[in-house]
Amino acid sequence: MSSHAATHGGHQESGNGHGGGFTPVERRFPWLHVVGYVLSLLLTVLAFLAVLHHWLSGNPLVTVIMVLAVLQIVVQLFFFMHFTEGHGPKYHILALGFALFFTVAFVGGSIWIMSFGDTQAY
Amino acid sequence: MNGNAQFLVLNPAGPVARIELHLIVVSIILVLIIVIPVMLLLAYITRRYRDHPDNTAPYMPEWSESKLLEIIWWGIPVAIVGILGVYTVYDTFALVRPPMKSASPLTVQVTSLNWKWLFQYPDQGIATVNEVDIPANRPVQFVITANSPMNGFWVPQLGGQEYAMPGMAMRLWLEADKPGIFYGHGGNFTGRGYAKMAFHVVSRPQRDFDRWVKLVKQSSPALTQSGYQQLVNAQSNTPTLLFSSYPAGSFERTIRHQGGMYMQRDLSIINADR
Amino acid sequence: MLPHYWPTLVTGDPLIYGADASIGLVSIAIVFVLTYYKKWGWLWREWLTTVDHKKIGILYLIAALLMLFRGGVDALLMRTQLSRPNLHFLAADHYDQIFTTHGTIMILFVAMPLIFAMFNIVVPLQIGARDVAYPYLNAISFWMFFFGALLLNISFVIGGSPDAGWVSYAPLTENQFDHGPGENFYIMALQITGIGSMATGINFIITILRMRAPGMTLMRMPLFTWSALAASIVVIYAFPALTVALGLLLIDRVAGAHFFSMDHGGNPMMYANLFWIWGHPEVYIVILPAFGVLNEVFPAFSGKRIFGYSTMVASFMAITILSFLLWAHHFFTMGAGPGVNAFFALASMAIGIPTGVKVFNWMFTMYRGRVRMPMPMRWAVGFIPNFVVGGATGVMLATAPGDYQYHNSYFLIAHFHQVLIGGTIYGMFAGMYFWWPKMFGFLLEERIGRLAFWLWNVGFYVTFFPQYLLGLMGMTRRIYTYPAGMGWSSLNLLSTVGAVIMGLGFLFIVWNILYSVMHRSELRDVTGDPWNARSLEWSLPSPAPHYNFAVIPTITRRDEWWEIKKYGRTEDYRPQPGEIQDIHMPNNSGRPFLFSVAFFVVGLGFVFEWYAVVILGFAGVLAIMLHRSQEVDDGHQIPADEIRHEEIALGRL
Amino acid sequence: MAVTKEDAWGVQARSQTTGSTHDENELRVAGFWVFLATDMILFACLFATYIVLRGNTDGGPGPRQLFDVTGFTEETFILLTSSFTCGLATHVMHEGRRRALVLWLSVTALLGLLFVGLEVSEFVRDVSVSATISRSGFLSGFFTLVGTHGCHVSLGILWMGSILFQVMRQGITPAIARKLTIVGLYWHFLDVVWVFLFTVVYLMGVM
Ligand code: HEA
Ligand code: HEA
Ligand code: CUA
Ligand SMILES: [Cu+2]
Repeated sequence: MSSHAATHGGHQESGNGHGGGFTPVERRFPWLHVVGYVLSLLLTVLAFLAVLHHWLSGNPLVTVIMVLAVLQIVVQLFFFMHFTEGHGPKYHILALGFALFFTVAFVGGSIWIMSFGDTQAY
Repeated sequence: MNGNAQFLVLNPAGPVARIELHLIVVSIILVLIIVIPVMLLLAYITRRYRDHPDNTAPYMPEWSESKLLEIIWWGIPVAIVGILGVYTVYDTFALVRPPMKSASPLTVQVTSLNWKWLFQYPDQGIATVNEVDIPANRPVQFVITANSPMNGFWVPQLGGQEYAMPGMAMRLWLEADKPGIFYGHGGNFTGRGYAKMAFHVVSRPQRDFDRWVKLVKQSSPALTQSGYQQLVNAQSNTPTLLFSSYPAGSFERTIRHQGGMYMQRDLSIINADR
Repeated sequence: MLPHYWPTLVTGDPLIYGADASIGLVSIAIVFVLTYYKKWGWLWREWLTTVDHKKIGILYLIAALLMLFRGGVDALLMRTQLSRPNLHFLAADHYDQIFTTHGTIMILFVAMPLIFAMFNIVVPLQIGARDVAYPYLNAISFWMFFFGALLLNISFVIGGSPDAGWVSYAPLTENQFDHGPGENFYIMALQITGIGSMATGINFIITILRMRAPGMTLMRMPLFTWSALAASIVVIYAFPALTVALGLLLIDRVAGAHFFSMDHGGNPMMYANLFWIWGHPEVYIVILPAFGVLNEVFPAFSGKRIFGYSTMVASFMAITILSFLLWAHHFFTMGAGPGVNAFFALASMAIGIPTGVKVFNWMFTMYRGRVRMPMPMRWAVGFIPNFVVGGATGVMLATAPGDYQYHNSYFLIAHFHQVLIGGTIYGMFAGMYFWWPKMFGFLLEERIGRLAFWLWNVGFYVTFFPQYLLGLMGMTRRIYTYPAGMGWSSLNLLSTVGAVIMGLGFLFIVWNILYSVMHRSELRDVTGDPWNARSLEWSLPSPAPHYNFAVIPTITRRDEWWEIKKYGRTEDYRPQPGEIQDIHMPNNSGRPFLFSVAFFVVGLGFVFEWYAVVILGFAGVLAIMLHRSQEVDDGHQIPADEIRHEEIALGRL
Repeated sequence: MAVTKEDAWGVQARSQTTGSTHDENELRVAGFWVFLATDMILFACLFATYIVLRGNTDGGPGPRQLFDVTGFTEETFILLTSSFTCGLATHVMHEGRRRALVLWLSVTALLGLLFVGLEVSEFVRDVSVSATISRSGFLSGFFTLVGTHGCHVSLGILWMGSILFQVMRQGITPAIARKLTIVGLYWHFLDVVWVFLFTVVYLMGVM
């Protein structure tokens, strides 16, 4: 799997929204999508196995399946959503980056606040 | 609550309120270090650089950068926030501990009801409404909850407030270091009767407090289970009431029922009091 | 079938009858005037279906001023009730409804539309664009706001207003304690407006990032546009939290779920948490554009560059990000633990640092300049002491243990009025006076304006300084009355007097506008640049033609227009006849209006829990969306000839 | 007024373009990314609420009693596959293959329908053992979080249907290419959300 452009001809144009000026590109086998699909299946199976076969437990398990979930985002973003491609300034990367940061802040912050100092011995 | 004590927050009657007042004073001084120069500078600049023909002040329309100046006004606020931050963090952690380590604390359980305050004394077995009596010079551990919408428990002269929340047992340490009657009020809006949810804290020397407890036990009626339910359901304000006893476990049951069972911390606070 | 709270629809309260009657009369009068002068078609064609950002901006402004009046009347009613101890002017229920609608209206239906008005009027002109990125969506935003506001405002006459504060904390707002339609009105009104606000946020982010004239790099962008970008960023990341908070509360109320209820495993504190994840950023949403206005006004009236442009940009971005990390300072007293309180206290204080940088930069913009004091500058200079004191008391509130003593007291009330009025409202008034000629082609008269300013300014301090003291005396907020003998009476009376002075100030602003409209020929702005200002919008005639720029300029530096003037190149800067080409513009559409009406129907359905009406409304929404999706709308071309004629008529060719 | 080409003011060099240089389609896709960012925050808040309420079962059924491993495994693989076929649809769209596009788009929508169907039947099963939304805080959080995702998917299906209709009528025009790109982004995004749903709600529920 080299660059997306190599596998997909001109079609990276669209990923980032250059849907306009439409001209069909020549046919290629959708390698990138197939690889993405296989990877996503793999990650999912791993997560399932880790939980159902009790490879780990407690916090380590949570950490592992969260990491697997994050990898899934990466797969979707790069193999299906063509996240980094296209012309022009890549403001959408910034937008999603912020969203990710605030997601962590809001979820983490809420959990921290709502635990009411549960772990705080005083 | 005589004339000179009207600025309740500025007239603390206990160590907690005093710590808070100290921080308030520190913060006022620190922000004034900024505010006053800003005001003076503003007055000066708008006067000096007014646009009239015979103004001789320099006019430099292109001058718009100065590293030095900018360092100054990033730097000074950083310093002030730094200093204030240290005080704040220190006091934040200090106030979760009892104000005075030596004396053994008194525990009072506080419940916000619509629209009155119920106080239960687990060690004395008595209960009061809209008045809470405490011994002076002894730390009091208020354990606060609500059997009503979220409220706040606030006695300005003794110390700042803590929310009274359904399903939560919140601990608030207060202490009065002199006898007196202190004004308290609900701190968070709970509906129609909220405006009249005032109560009084009566602080007396320990001996008088003990005598008062004895008196209540002898001469006041008991708060029965149905009486308790009536208080909860009444949806009205009530005058001050005193009870020689209250239904055992009503405080814990209320908290548990409303979600306390999910909070490790609540369970430990409730259990520690038993 | 009548709803179970049918009796509340026909309360015997004279206040409600009065409101009923006056709303009825005003509506009849409007219908009559429109019919008599045959203006219905005009109203529909020119305003209800417009997608022109300039007109939408004006609509926002008018709506905001009307809502300021409504919120102000609420304030005066509250202040009257509080002027003496133990008054019976308003009953507890009424007082509760009034402070709730006052707060809700002032924040969501005054402050928000004011900033959106400024965005719409100014941003496309400042960056050299023909319109916003999505003009159609822009119209939807306005009408969603409008019908949201309408929904909240009719609550007073049908069914009762919400009465649990503008924060609407659970579990007070659960069915258990509050089962009337009032809270539903609140929830649906805010949800509907919220959708509009989110769309505006997206619209302006893309407009600013993608529609700038060639050569206008980010670091050449006028600072008001930067503030609009910053505020829009805060909008899009904050509003979803409100959507969720209100959505879950609605599910609790209508479907009997247990998110925030007292029993069955609900967690009321989570509502407060979600609300403030939105609520704190919200207050920065409404202050950032005010900072932006000042960033335009100070340089313009000091005849000088803005001091420290790049630090201004840096501080905008710092405030944008920090504003998301302080929400818990609204509930220090919830006892989430000293770690939580310490973190959020430090973060809250830290936001004073980038804010302070702005204040100093403004002052050093005036320093070594030539300060003129027409109305916009007056409001801007009035802003500084007011906001600095308000910000300083904000920093005091941020010291968590200090806040244990201030929380929900009048000290807090004084803090936030100082930043909301002294900050947002002053800033927006500055903007209104500043850009008024660009909107309408004439200036607002000075003399009356100055009077209005002084009435506001004096009234402001008289109203709110006593409230700091009342807070320290232990007076809590949201109480409809208080006993004598607390020492609160005289300060409250003083505060009421101040409120009346502010009310007068508002009337003078209205008079100022009416007077200027009547004398518009004397006040006409023929130059297009009445203030000798700096950014691109002043290179256009006042008011700007509907296509904005006949030829999109290429930008070569900051303060482009100022530099052009400095080097005497204004003649070259006009469009040359040969350059003018056809201009592509979006079509008007009635759909945004109808779409929002459909949402209004959904809202009403939820308010009274009439699910048939909800389904009907959603069907309307869906039908309009499908209709839109099948449409091939490429807008229309304005022929070059027509533009040439128009530019000649404007004296620019 | 002679102005040279090198004029610093760019008066001569100024752009001849009109407002529509910014390709309309490109702008819409950019805006949609920003919309996705807001939707992400929406789900973040729902997740936060679910996590906070997760243990509050009020004596009613908890995740272990309720969640059916085969059920959510099926849902997961169906949705992952639909994300893949949606990608294929965009792929063949770029190649201008209308029939293949109609095929893959239909397959995607059908997989989506299957997913929603499974989810609905899961909900029906829960409700039949009186695990309703008003049973406990945990169940309120569960139904709302999973249901909101389900509503998003349903909307996506409707949306794809509308586009399918347009493809069949108009063929692959630039506007339709743009709409497809956007609905594709939406669909992949929902897949991402689901990955977190099955991780945080289901897997952590049964672990
Ligand atoms: C426009 C609206 C606005 C703005 C800009 C602010 C700005 C700030 N606010 Fe305010 N606030 C509100 C609107 C606003 N607030 C509202 C509506 C509420 C109450 C809601 C309710 O409960 O109903 C509230 C409540 C509120 C609370 C909760 C109190 C409580 O409920 O008990 C706190 C606590 O930390 C707080 C802090 C701050 C701080 C630190 C700032 C800072 O951003 C201020 C920064 C500015 C300055 C500091 C001045 C300029 C700086 C300098 C000149 C240089 C440096 C100065 C120093 C280092 C001191 N605010
Ligand atoms: C931008 C926001 C904004 C603005 C501009 C204002 C403006 C004013 N506010 Fe408001 N206020 C809030 C936001 C705002 N407020 C919020 C968020 C709350 C919290 C609500 C809550 O607790 O939930 C609040 C709460 C609040 C309280 C506390 C109530 C309580 O807790 O019990 C008070 C009390 O004095 C008050 C007073 C005022 C006054 C006197 C004005 C003045 O500036 C108003 C000036 C007056 C006018 C503009 C009116 C002009 C009209 C006329 C002159 C017509 C007269 C005609 C007739 C009477 C028929 N406000
Ligand atoms: Cu790359 Cu599809
Ligand atoms: Cu805040």
